[in-house]
Amino acid sequence: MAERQIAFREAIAEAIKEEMTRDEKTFAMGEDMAVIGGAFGATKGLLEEFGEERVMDTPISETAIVGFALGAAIAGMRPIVEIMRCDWMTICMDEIVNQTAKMRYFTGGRPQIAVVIRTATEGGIGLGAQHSQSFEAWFTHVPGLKVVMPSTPYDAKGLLKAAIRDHNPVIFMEPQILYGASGPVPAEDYVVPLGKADVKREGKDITIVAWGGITPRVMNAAQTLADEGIDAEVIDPRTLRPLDIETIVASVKKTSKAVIAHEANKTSGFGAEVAAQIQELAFDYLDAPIQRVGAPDVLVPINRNLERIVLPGPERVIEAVKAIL
Amino acid sequence: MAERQIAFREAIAEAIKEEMTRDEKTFAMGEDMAVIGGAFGATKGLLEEFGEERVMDTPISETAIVGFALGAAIAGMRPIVEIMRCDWMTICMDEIVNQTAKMRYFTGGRPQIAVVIRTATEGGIGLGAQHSQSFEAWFTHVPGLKVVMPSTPYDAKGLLKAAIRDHNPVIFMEPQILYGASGPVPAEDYVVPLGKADVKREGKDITIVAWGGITPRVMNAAQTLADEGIDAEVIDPRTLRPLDIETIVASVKKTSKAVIAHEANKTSGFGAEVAAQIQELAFDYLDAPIQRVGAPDVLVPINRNLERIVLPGPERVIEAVKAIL
Amino acid sequence: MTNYERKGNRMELTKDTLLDMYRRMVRIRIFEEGLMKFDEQGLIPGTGHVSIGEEAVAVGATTAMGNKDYLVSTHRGHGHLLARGAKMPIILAEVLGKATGCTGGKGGSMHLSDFDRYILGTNGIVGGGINIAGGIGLALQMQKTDQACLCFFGDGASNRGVFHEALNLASLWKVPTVYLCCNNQYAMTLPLCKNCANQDISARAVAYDIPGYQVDGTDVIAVYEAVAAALQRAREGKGPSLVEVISYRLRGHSMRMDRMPGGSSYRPEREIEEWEESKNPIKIFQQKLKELGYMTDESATKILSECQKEFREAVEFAQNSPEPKPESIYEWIYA
Amino acid sequence: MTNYERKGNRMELTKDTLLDMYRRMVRIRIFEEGLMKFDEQGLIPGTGHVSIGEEAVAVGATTAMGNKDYLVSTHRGHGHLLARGAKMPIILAEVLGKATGCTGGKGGSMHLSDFDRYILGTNGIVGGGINIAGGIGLALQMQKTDQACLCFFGDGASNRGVFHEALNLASLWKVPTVYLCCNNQYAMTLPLCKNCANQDISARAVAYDIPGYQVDGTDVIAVYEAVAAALQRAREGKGPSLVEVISYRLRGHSMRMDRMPGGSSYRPEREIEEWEESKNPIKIFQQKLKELGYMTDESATKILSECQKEFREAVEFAQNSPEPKPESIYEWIYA
Ligand SMILES: Cc1ncc(C[n+]2csc(CCOP(=O)(O)OP(=O)(O)O)c2C)c(N)n1
Ligand SMILES: Cc1ncc(C[n+]2csc(CCOP(=O)(O)OP(=O)(O)O)c2C)c(N)n1
Ligand SMILES: [Mg+2]
Ligand SMILES: [Mg+2]
Repeated sequence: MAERQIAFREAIAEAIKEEMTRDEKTFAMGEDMAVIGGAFGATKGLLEEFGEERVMDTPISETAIVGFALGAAIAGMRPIVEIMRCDWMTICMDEIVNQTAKMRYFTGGRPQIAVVIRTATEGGIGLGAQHSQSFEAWFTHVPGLKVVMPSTPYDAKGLLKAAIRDHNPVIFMEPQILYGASGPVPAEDYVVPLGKADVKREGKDITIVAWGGITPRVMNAAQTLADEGIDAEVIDPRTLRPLDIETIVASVKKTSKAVIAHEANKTSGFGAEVAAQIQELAFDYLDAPIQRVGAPDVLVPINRNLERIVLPGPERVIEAVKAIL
Repeated sequence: MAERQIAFREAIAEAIKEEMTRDEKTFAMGEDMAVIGGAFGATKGLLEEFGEERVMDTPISETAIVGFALGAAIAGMRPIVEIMRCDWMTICMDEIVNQTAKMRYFTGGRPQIAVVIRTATEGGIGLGAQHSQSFEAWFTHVPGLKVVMPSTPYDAKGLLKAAIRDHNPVIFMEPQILYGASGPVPAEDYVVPLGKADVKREGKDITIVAWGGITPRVMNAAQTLADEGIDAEVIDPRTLRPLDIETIVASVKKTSKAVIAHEANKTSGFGAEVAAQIQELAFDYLDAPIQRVGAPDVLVPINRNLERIVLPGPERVIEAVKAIL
Repeated sequence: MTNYERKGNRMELTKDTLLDMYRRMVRIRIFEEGLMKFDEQGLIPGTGHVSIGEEAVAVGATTAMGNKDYLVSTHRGHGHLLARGAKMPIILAEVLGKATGCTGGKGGSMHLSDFDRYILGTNGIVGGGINIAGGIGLALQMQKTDQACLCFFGDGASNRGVFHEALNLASLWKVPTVYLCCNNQYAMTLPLCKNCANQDISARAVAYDIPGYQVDGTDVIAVYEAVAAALQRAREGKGPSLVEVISYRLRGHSMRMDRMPGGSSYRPEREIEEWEESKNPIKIFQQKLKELGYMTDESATKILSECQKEFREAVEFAQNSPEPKPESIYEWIYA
Repeated sequence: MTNYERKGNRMELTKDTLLDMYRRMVRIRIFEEGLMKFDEQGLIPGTGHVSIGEEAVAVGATTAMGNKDYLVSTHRGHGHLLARGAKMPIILAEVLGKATGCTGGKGGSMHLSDFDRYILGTNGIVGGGINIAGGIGLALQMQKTDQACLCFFGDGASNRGVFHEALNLASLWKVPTVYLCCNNQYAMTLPLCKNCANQDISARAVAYDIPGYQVDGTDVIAVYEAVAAALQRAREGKGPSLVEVISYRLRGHSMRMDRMPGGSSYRPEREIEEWEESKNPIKIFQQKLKELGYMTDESATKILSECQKEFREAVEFAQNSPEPKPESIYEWIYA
């Protein structure tokens, strides 16, 4: 029997639909996500299914979206909210970092702060420097948050369901470049637990850790490398906080070499944290310096050629691998 | 002749005063910084010196403080603004990251965006989880920004003067714990160039990289270690973006071991970036895994004992050093 | 622009209620005067913001609340919590950083709460509660309860963008949240005239198409009535209101600032004296109760000494409470 | 609440000026219709937001500006820039991502500027310019020039917190910035009634103690007059104003959304048709000019074909322009 194939955006919509059916304390709100189903079509059908009382378009008020979600969670609801793009998370960082992430602490551990903040992240579609950023590194710096970033429809659905069921605030980052990508997604209920990395490809020569939109490109790179006789193991942490460092370190102990690839700017990207942990925990196993692939420290241009130069592709990953093989 | 000693807060006030005298395009604004000279007394005397037209108290409108500064810079001014605490930078991240840091790019390189954003950072005075954070790692992730964090009155004055003269947006982070600390500061005009690390103590056995409020504590730790026969080199990068990695790497090549210490939460702190770069550039010289010292991934409690447990002190640095010696 | 309408069934304030209100005002005063003494001895970690002179706001407003209504406070919230019935020993323990405090001694004055009483609590971010209170209102609306939410904030907070975003959304969705602006005429050192372009904060209600009330904050009954009307409107599904209460803080911005040289130089001595003398809400209310024949000098003294006793007991509790355990730093970060 | 007062010395609009205004409206229309064709062919990287139907706002407002007044635009800004005199070839080259564009082909439609003309430009963050424009005003005030700043923003942007913070501060400090809200009744898919609790956006002026005007955005002269009055007030040192212009966008939110299935399902066809037919500002203005005897069918056609020619030349320039060089990615990050 052929596996069911659906697009990433459909996987998102399904996850929300299933969880909203499962628990009537959930509701969804955000800009333009009800009537037209979101700027990327990832919430299509929700309004029809659950009505205006549980699926709400909001004004352009990012602080209110997150702040109201937090308030609703305090009073017992389980909001799933959307900030249309990661770039605009800058607007509601206080609500996320100083309020939502800390509220359980400030109330002596009383309420569950079951808030999921979904956002489209990264670049690749020519929208330029205010519409192509990915701030996962920032969020991983914040105690109280969980940070999730899927790279396949399967993971997207399973992780989002887990995020919605989680009792903590979760930043759920959806690489915009992937919304149209299809992949196998079972029709049955399943969950991908938060905090578990996935070995996307087994290999013995080198470990490549990658997350977000670059992951499929890394899989291509691994294939190219395989054709040249280099057997790369590709690990997608999927959840960046908490990070499943055990799986990564186990792999590096096997391969003795590591490359980390993400699309965000390299400097102070989350790749730095992964590299720092690997060298700390597998120092004696490492044969070569850990390489990081990320966007150079520039802004993302709209010109498509330039954008392709800035956002790292498979060549950059292959280059990094070869630099230490 | 005894060197002149002044407090960190006085060094800040002097730097601003001198630069405002030097260039009439400069002006200062922020919450409570004019009439009473700032929540930490670091802008005392400015109002008296320059009057209400150049030293302005603002309402509690952090986005307006930064956004107005940016607009004023575009129209040719050189604002020095204050966000009272780093914790509240969360409120104006859009103005900083999406507007100020990118405006030169968006205008085809035309105006100088000579904006200095000063802020009190880190903890140590019992003010709790919304008044003790330090987000330098976030800012170092943002192309277009410079990030400065002095640890002595001398550096504070010299770096702030350099920051004010710089033609780019500078995030200037002042460790609140240090405002009262005194140190030698010449009366003559001087500047500490941005992007130059300072070797605060020479040594041959291990390199300790530290910045911000922990630096004096690291110097104490180095003294304790010296008493035990361990000769540590202490490097304060002072500017985190651009980072003077050359000085750090040269030291590590000499000592073969590195510890990085900062007060911010360890995970995804800027220590990760420094560690990732060191292992990349000095891999063959390293004898042991680079150790990072930072706050554990918890919130900063107000109880003073607990706060002391959370915020890393000299013992933690000594421990990290000994772990790899 | 003031738009104060006395709507709603004005609940009859019985003698007992009035006396209880008075007692609660005194309790807050005693508590905060006591705190300042602790601070002088260096026993308060960090800082705390006392509300001496603003007790009528806390008591008037909370008296109007229903049992299960939520309360969202500010950085200056001891009074809000105590007025609403939070236990003094627990609050004091927290402010002193003791394990028995409501936040295990980790939050202090700016992070107080009492979840059993639907008190979300204080917040170190000015304006931090304004959106949250809207969200609580939204939840209550969704849950189809008849609860409402009362949100305190200051004149300073009213110029944060969150005020605008929250009030617009709260009004659009008609959530049962009452916004109470405690306009004590200063935001830290900034006087109202340098703070709000339109110094009539209640006039901002126009922008959100909601009622705006302006009330004398030294008159506990006036505060009660305005908030009661607003809460009733909220419960009727008509949405939020903006209640502005004019008051004054008789002490400095914070205990920390009081310690700073020049920390109170931003306002005229005479202004403080004037308010202290003629607009002290406790004195005013005592006078009123005496006029009503509900209070004598003796009964006032009795209440005062009972409150003092309560405070002494709280002190005993807090001082005998253990320090938080080191491992408690890991608690409550994640569920 | 509308508070439209025709203050100021109404500048006499000569026949030449009126005809130039008309030409500028047509130029914008032609440019943006041309852009949509480019987009159909997949030649526009990312997206762009056309302002078809809103040309009277751009032209009326910019006509009121002085030579050295600053202009701060929005994501929907081609019209603002062209109306203000930015060179069409440069703008087109930028939107197409060519090296000759004003941002070297790196910014596109959402990051246009023309610094020589004091045009700060478009912005991808809704409301991103509102504070900036206040700061420009502040600088102008400090520099004691008689320049002013005109800031466009949308009905959607008016609910961002920055609107509140900026207008309060701008009013407090009386900076010479005019805030022009182009209320085209939708924010992406959100209709005004779900967007603004008080749908009269100009009424918000009360909150900041500044004048609020509400103007018909299909009437280019009305827009001109309101903005001229507001700019004059600004220049007189009396501070900012809030001008709300009621208009309508005849196309979808963005070229990108127009391509999405269901991307325009959020508003009734009939509504669009109605505006298209009876409220098309170019048609209305043409009619008016004919009534004044300033225009004939022939002269209208001539202007149209001149604008078309201008666009063709711009296309030629842009298409013959080189792609940006790879190393240009490093430019303009730091000074
Ligand atoms: C976002 C933010 N900005 C600044 C501060 C520092 N601060 C604490 S209280 C305060 C004044 C608040 O004024 P108001 O809202 O009027 O309350 P009041 O203190 O008068 O009760 C300021 C500026 C803060 N805590 N949060
Ligand atoms: C802060 C922010 N939130 C959301 C968006 C996505 N977005 C772009 S345009 C737009 C609608 C803007 O509406 P309005 O201000 O009325 O301008 P209009 O598009 O109608 O001209 C939205 C939601 C954005 N660019 N920035
Ligand atoms: Mg106040
Ligand atoms: Mg609009």
